[in-house]
Amino acid sequence: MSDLPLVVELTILFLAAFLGFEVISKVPTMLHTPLMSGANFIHGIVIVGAILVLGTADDTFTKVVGFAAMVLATANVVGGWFVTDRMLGMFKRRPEPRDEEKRT
Amino acid sequence: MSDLPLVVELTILFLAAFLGFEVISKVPTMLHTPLMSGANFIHGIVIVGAILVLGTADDTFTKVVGFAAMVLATANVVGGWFVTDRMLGMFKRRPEPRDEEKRT
Amino acid sequence: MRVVVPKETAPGERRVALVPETISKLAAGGYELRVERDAGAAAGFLDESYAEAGAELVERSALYEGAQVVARVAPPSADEVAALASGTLLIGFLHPLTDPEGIARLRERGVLAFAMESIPRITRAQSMDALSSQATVAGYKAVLLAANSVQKLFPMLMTAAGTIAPVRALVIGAGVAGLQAIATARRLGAVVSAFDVRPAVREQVESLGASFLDLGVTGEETAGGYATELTPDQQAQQQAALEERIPDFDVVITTAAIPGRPAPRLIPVSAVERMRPGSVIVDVAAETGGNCEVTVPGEVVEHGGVVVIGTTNLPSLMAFHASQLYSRNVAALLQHLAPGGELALDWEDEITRETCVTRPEGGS
Amino acid sequence: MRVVVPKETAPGERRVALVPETISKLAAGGYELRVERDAGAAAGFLDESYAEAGAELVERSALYEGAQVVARVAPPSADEVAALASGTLLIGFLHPLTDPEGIARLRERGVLAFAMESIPRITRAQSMDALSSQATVAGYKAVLLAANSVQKLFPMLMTAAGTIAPVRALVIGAGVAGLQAIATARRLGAVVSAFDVRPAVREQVESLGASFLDLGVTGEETAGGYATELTPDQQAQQQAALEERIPDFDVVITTAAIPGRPAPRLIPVSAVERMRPGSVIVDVAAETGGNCEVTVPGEVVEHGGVVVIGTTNLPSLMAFHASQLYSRNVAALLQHLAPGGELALDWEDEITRETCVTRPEGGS
Amino acid sequence: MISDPSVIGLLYLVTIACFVVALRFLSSPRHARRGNWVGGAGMLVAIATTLAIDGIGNWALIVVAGVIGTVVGVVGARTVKMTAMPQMVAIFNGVGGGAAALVALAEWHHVVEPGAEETVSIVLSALIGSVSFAGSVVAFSKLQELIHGRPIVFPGQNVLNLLVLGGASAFGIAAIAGAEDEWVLYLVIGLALAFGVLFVLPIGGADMPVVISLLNALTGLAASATGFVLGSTVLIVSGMLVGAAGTLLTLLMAKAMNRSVANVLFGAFGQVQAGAGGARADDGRTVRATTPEDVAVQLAYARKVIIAPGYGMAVAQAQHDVRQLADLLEERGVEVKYAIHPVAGRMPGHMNVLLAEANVPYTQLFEMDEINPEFPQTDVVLVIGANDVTNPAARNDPSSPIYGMPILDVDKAASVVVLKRSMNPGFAGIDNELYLDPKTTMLFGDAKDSVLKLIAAIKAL
Amino acid sequence: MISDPSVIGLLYLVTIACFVVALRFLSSPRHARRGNWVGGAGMLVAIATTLAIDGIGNWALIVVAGVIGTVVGVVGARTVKMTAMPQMVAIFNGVGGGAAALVALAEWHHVVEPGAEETVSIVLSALIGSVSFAGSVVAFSKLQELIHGRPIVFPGQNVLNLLVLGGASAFGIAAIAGAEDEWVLYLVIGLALAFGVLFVLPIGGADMPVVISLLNALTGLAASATGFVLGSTVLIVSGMLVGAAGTLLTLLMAKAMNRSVANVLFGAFGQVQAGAGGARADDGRTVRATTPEDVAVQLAYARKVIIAPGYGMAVAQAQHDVRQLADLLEERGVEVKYAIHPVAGRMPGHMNVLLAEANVPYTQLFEMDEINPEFPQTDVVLVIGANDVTNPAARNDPSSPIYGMPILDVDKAASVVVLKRSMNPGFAGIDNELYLDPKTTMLFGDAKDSVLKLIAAIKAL
Ligand SMILES: NC(=O)c1ccc[n+]([C@@H]2O[C@H](COP(=O)([O-])OP(=O)(O)OC[C@H]3O[C@@H](n4cnc5c(N)ncnc54)[C@H](OP(=O)(O)O)[C@@H]3O)[C@@H](O)[C@H]2O)c1
Ligand SMILES: NC(=O)c1ccc[n+]([C@@H]2O[C@H](COP(=O)([O-])OP(=O)(O)OC[C@H]3O[C@@H](n4cnc5c(N)ncnc54)[C@H](OP(=O)(O)O)[C@@H]3O)[C@@H](O)[C@H]2O)c1
Ligand SMILES: NC(=O)c1ccc[n+]([C@@H]2O[C@H](COP(=O)([O-])OP(=O)(O)OC[C@H]3O[C@@H](n4cnc5c(N)ncnc54)[C@H](O)[C@@H]3O)[C@@H](O)[C@H]2O)c1
Ligand SMILES: NC(=O)c1ccc[n+]([C@@H]2O[C@H](COP(=O)([O-])OP(=O)(O)OC[C@H]3O[C@@H](n4cnc5c(N)ncnc54)[C@H](O)[C@@H]3O)[C@@H](O)[C@H]2O)c1
Repeated sequence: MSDLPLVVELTILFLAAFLGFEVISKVPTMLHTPLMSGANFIHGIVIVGAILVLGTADDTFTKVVGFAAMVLATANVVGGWFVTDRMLGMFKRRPEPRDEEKRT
Repeated sequence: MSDLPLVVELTILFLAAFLGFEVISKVPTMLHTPLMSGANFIHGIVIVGAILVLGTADDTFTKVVGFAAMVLATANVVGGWFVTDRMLGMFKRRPEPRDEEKRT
Repeated sequence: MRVVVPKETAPGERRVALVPETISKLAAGGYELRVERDAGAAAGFLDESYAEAGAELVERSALYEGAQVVARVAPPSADEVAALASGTLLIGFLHPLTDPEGIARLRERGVLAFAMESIPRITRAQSMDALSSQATVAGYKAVLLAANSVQKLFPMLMTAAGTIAPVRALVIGAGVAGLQAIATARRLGAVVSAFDVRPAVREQVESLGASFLDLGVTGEETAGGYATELTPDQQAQQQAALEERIPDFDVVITTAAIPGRPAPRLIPVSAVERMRPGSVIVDVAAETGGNCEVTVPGEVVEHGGVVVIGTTNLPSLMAFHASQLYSRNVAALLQHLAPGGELALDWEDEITRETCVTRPEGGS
Repeated sequence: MRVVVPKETAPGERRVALVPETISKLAAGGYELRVERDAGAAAGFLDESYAEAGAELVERSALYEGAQVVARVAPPSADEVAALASGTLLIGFLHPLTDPEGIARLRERGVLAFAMESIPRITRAQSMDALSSQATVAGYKAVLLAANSVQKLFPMLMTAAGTIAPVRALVIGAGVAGLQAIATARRLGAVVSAFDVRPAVREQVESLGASFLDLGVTGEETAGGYATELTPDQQAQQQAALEERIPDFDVVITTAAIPGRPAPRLIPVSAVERMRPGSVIVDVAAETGGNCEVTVPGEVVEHGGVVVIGTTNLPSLMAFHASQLYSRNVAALLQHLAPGGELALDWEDEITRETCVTRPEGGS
Repeated sequence: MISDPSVIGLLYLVTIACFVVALRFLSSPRHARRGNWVGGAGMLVAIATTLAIDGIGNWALIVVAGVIGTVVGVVGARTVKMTAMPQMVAIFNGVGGGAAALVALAEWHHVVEPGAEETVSIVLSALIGSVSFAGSVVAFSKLQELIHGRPIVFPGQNVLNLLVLGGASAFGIAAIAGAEDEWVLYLVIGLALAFGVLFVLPIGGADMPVVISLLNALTGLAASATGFVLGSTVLIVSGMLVGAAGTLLTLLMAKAMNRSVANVLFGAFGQVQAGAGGARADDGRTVRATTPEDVAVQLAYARKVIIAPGYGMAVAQAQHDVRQLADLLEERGVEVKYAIHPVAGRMPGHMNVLLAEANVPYTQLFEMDEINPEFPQTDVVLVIGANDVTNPAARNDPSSPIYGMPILDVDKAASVVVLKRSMNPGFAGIDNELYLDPKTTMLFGDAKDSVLKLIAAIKAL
Repeated sequence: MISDPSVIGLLYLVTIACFVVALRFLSSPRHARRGNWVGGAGMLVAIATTLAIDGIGNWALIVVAGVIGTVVGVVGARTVKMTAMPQMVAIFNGVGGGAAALVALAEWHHVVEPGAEETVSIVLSALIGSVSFAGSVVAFSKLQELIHGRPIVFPGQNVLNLLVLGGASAFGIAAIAGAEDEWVLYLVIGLALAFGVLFVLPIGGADMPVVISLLNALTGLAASATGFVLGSTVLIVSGMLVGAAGTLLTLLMAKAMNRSVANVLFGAFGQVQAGAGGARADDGRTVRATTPEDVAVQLAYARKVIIAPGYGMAVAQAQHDVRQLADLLEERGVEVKYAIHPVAGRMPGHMNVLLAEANVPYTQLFEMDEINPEFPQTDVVLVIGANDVTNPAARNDPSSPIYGMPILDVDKAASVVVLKRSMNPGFAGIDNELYLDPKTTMLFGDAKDSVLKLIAAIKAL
């Protein structure tokens, strides 16, 4: 099904790998778990694969497998997003302390 | 001459751009100039283009233009590398102070 | 419950057992307070302040009338004891280990006497620990006396007229007073070393930024945190080591003590003679005989150009703050023994039991 | 060139004009040195050290024989002046502005006299600036005297027996002595405020971590960095403001001075009376009459429970370091006037010209 | 219906851009939340685009599957307790891995004559996806206490695991080499599932986060491999982003626990060791160690911080650094006070001496009685080398030798961070139950070092 | 001869990897030099691969051109003085831009029926490459003082520049739209060259580094565009890496000068302003301001540092931070001493009081006479708020009011960094020629702030 030269895909893969490393290299410990959860959500992109499989399935086997894949992938996407969001709830910026408060 | 779908090239372009940003985002001021010089060397990669043009030139015009491009690109590559190297000469690691010295 | 505070009569005693601040707290807590006129004057507490705080100011003659509690600093004189009713609660420094006569007098009179120096050194009793509070003042004052007597400036100064080297100070005995002396000398800029026989002290000395002087002698620590006496061998070794090291120092402050025992002799005459003229020794242990052989308790003597300060009762020289701290110690003990103005002695209680030195024969 | 150092004879003067360390430098530099026996004893410098440093120790009687230079601390007595040969170079504190008689005596005798207090305050002369070096010692000592007299501890301490509030100290006149007093009081843990009439001082006070107390009076600064006298109006305003603020302080140290004039009266009796009993005033300006109306120069007096210390000549109480600094000042001046032991007076030179107070009529 | 591959590609490029930005934002405390939203937007674009591709059918199935997945996801994520978050991450990660494996399986079945690239990708996707799925399920079960949280070890574990993994790989190679029978891939999947289970079983509950992060990275790789199968750039890139970021994150997490990844994964082999979470009280309450970075975030985002110094600050001579930390926080608008217990240290006024030396203004120092009422309104208390003076036993436990001593009520604050070197007791020689309080975390190490690390971490925020 | 595109692609992927690593290394002081070597290796791989591609001919031309370019590059880079480095970067950048433009031109000529993608790429490459070439040449000439370094401004400059750029773009669009005549592209190139010249002319010498960095980024983009023309991933990626990195670097450089890029580029329009280099002495010597990051690198890589504090440290109450800075350096193995001038500050012993407060051990303090012989062996002297006590006029200038005062011989050290707020004089009210010494750089700002920044910068290294 692939229509790109493998080497191009590898180039892309390499760039993505390097970027993945660089982009999170300064994460504070406090964010480790939320970041993990966010990344977990992102690999839910496998849902694209699930849709492609299920959407083009013509035999029962593929339909069944595709259906299962679709259920799992959707759960990953939806659950992953909400879990991350809840975790990050605690990072709401605290209001700036008012001046009088600081002085007392 | 291009044989890749444009959108793939754009994907690659985008990844490279993001990577270019991320990869130098923590550079100290002291290294600004050497880094600029190093980057200058890297865009000497245009030499690949010059070789392709000159190496496949068949009319005089292309040969002349290609020759000029090749000269310029080579100067970029070679000069860029040596200038960077000289600049970085001052970053040689100083030898670890010997223990006796530290104590006196 | 009537609490009376006499003016101290011991010579040189400027402190007062309760200060107005504490008086007002007690007055609000069920006690009736009577203070002798001028009791706090020497420490900087005016009669007006006492009156404002809720005490009744009385003459000496009327003082002990109906007194249920007497709060003092120094032990009462024989006359005073005679004026106390049997069963009176007496709180003060009573020297239980070193003044058997005075204690006997109290016992005969049937006084219920509590000695501030016998407060056990347990966590819960820290607010009553007058030995600590007064030692704090003594340690601070010792450094001031030294700084005032030595011919040198404590801190290092680099000036247009050359550099002044910092004073090198040695503190021997790093208990409460010694630690405070270390801290104060360091504040003033001296280079401070300290020595103690208890092994735990090294870390404490270093926690104040001073260095520990190792004299090669290590003693024991009792459960109460006090040191035990050294063997004669160890003592000789310590003296010898000190004699060796002492010429390096401009100022020596000694606070070594063993509870109930005369102060250990640490600095022999020969050591004093090796010190540079103009140096100073402050012997905080002078009261119990002194850590230095040259010390004359209560006096400042010079020996070969070295000034040896044996002034006793250093806290009394800082009477304001010393009284303030002591007063809180006394009040804390009083509230422990008679909460809310009602005597409630619990002889099971460690503090009550250990602090009491005499009680009326058939008493509570 | 023979330089002689007499033992000081002024009452209470413990300092010595040259210390062994300086002697050995001078001896190596072309000078011949004679030191009176025991000249440094009171400051902690032994005769042996002088001998080792290369000085000849002589009796008083033989001292002035062939003396070309006399180095002193205090002005010479009349007898001593008589013993000097005409043309002798004399260096010392000579009080040129306040002791006309003494100066006249020197002039008559034909002495080539240089007054240490007249060293101009220019950059190049800083190593000779004895006023600064001695004021440094005085400022430090003033704080020690205060700390020793006040009934309180300087630092804040939070203890099991409650919290001791820090002493609040006020330094008036933040010249050399005042700044050193600020620094020392801060070291000991006091909360320090300071005041001076020269506007540049605010930043200097703050550079020591103290706060500037604004009394609303600002004076002028002369080219030499000294203050000028206030107008009577300003003086009244300052007194009133001080009276208002002074009850806040436990310790007051005053160093205000105008060169050649009696010390300005800053603290009226009424202000002293508003202070808390047990407070202390140290009047460093006592020598020129004192900044406080209660001050008795040379004495410690009590006024309504407030101790006012008018002790003069504070540097002499820290004679070791004070002498050391002074000695380097003297040596620097000597080397300026007679480099390598050869008199070479350059009357064009600002230091030579301004410091000289008398010279022989037909002299060099 | 879109059929132009350029348009599809461009839309997917938007998704990729969103994911990169999402990861970037997620690694900065200030933007983290926004990061999740950006990622969500990217995902929506990707899903919408894919659904719109020409030739997609089976709508009913897609919708039903989508609804089921959504319900599971929303309910799971919404109803779970905050403390159970890690297991939710584990399970959602697992289903992602499962999805990847299933897609691979479908393609295996579907593609008529797969080329080498496809086969390799399919095998990898199936293998990695299955390991991730099974491992995540075990991790979930452990954390959820469906099975025992303690490491499960047995003799020969090592050998068995190696055999299983070897088997899976061998069949995978066989498949690549041309064994086109369907059962070869089933064998790969089966063995991979087994390996996933075996691999996680011996790991203790405290180490689970590291393992989950590793499994997360694996799922990313599986997704990426699926991308190769389907020739989908968006899958390749997104999967690889997660693969790389997840790997780095795994390393960072292990480092934050002062362990190597190898130690986490294989530490239990051969020897049963105590959980890394620290000492455990008899009643099951545990001491929780923390890292300077975590404390830094707590402090920087606090409104009010109280510093309670003790003898340990003196021993470490950390006073100057403590003052600097306080200054730094104040600059950021945090209110900072010092709580001075009357007997902190080893002499009266010990803390005063040191803090004065460090030039802490007297006005910031508060006596115990003054400050005690303020603890309940305090976000974070930083206990620096103090022990006895914060021990609630003095209030609660009449049998304690320090019973009756007034203490600093640090345990009334919203959270407490204790800086000390170990679990050793202080002067009084008794344990401190404060350290077992769920609000308390311990930052172990010399106080000076720890404070310096805190300063650096706050500046890096 | 390689003909398999996969092999070529893989080799190019090696190049890309090398370049990414090179940039990463180049941005860390420790690895910078290695970075350049890695980049060089990547370049060699790319060149060798390209030469080996099936169908490459014209060997003689290639070799001759390569030799000429190499000689020019080596000679230029090797013979130039260290101080002339920036202009070398400019000129080598320019030739790269030129090469990109020429390649585009050749392709324009060469490709028979270019698609939209090709035309756009060709036009962009020619346009950007030409601007970069011409701009770089002007920058070079200014720095080399072939033309005047000062901003060259004239009325209507704005309008003219816009017109020229507009013209270039218009013809470019025409070319894309289908105007296939060769001269259209010549016009684009010609106008772009003109714009490059006009654009750089008004910018002053002090701002040149920022402009060169911008031109550098542009060349990267031109190379990337060339990659689209030739369908070469390695060109696309490498060019874009430089384009992005160069853009960020331009922003960072402008920020380090406390300017915005816009201000740098267009600041001169309308008004001739003073060079950013700072005050200028009558004899042409200038005061050079520096940044905390630069000083941090100097300090961190020094062997021996002497700190000379003065009244300014007292005013700023920076003593605690100074001690911390010294501690930090010592931890890194730098030898640190304090040089205390006898009259530094405003009272005898002023520095002692403060440094004692900050707990600096007495053994680190050295009197003037002790330390003066050590300055010649010192790498960096950090003068913190001291002025008069470091003024060489006291040695050299008999007319100076401070002539004859012994001073700290800080000017004998290898380099001097002065921390003060302004060029204002100190107590003595006189200028300090130390500040004009080429070895001296000034770090302006409150001493406490500056020291805190230094600490942060050293920790970030
Ligand atoms: N203030 C007085 O006058 C006085 C006098 C005598 C006795 N005491 C007693 O001393 C105690 C004072 O209480 P406190 O809370 O201040 O001290 P503490 O209870 O003795 O606790 C100090 C803690 O600091 C930690 N520590 C030691 N060195 C450290 C370092 N370098 N870095 C980090 N942590 C370090 C120790 O734990 P780790 O070993 O795990 O690091 C220890 O648990 C009270 O029990 C009091 O009664 C006070
Ligand atoms: N030590 C003594 O006993 C004594 C007594 C009286 C006079 N003096 C005289 O004082 C001078 C001392 O020399 P010095 O070198 O220590 O001081 P200085 O020559 O007075 O120079 C101090 C420098 O510090 C800078 N500065 C002030 N506040 C600052 C801040 N917050 N941050 C950064 N820099 C700050 C000032 O420049 P900016 O304004 O540009 O920041 C000033 O140039 C000598 O001339 C000496 O003769 C000394
Ligand atoms: N738990 C509490 O609440 C509490 C309260 C106050 C004090 N303490 C402990 O009690 C200890 C003793 O306090 P103190 O100051 O009242 O003791 P102290 O006055 O009895 O003795 C002073 C010091 O002298 C030392 N010393 C004795 N013989 C010596 C010798 N030969 N050479 C050198 N040093 C010698 C002792 O070790 C002690 O440190 C303190 O250090 C402290 O740890 C505990
Ligand atoms: N250039 C140099 O080398 C050098 C050397 C030493 C001192 N100085 C300068 O000389 C100044 C004066 O030094 P000093 O200590 O010898 O001065 P001083 O002893 O003459 O006076 C002490 C202080 O009292 C202050 N004062 C006068 N009248 C006052 C009043 N009514 N109220 C409050 N304060 C009053 C003065 O301003 C001065 O600061 C110093 O501050 C210093 O700046 C310069």
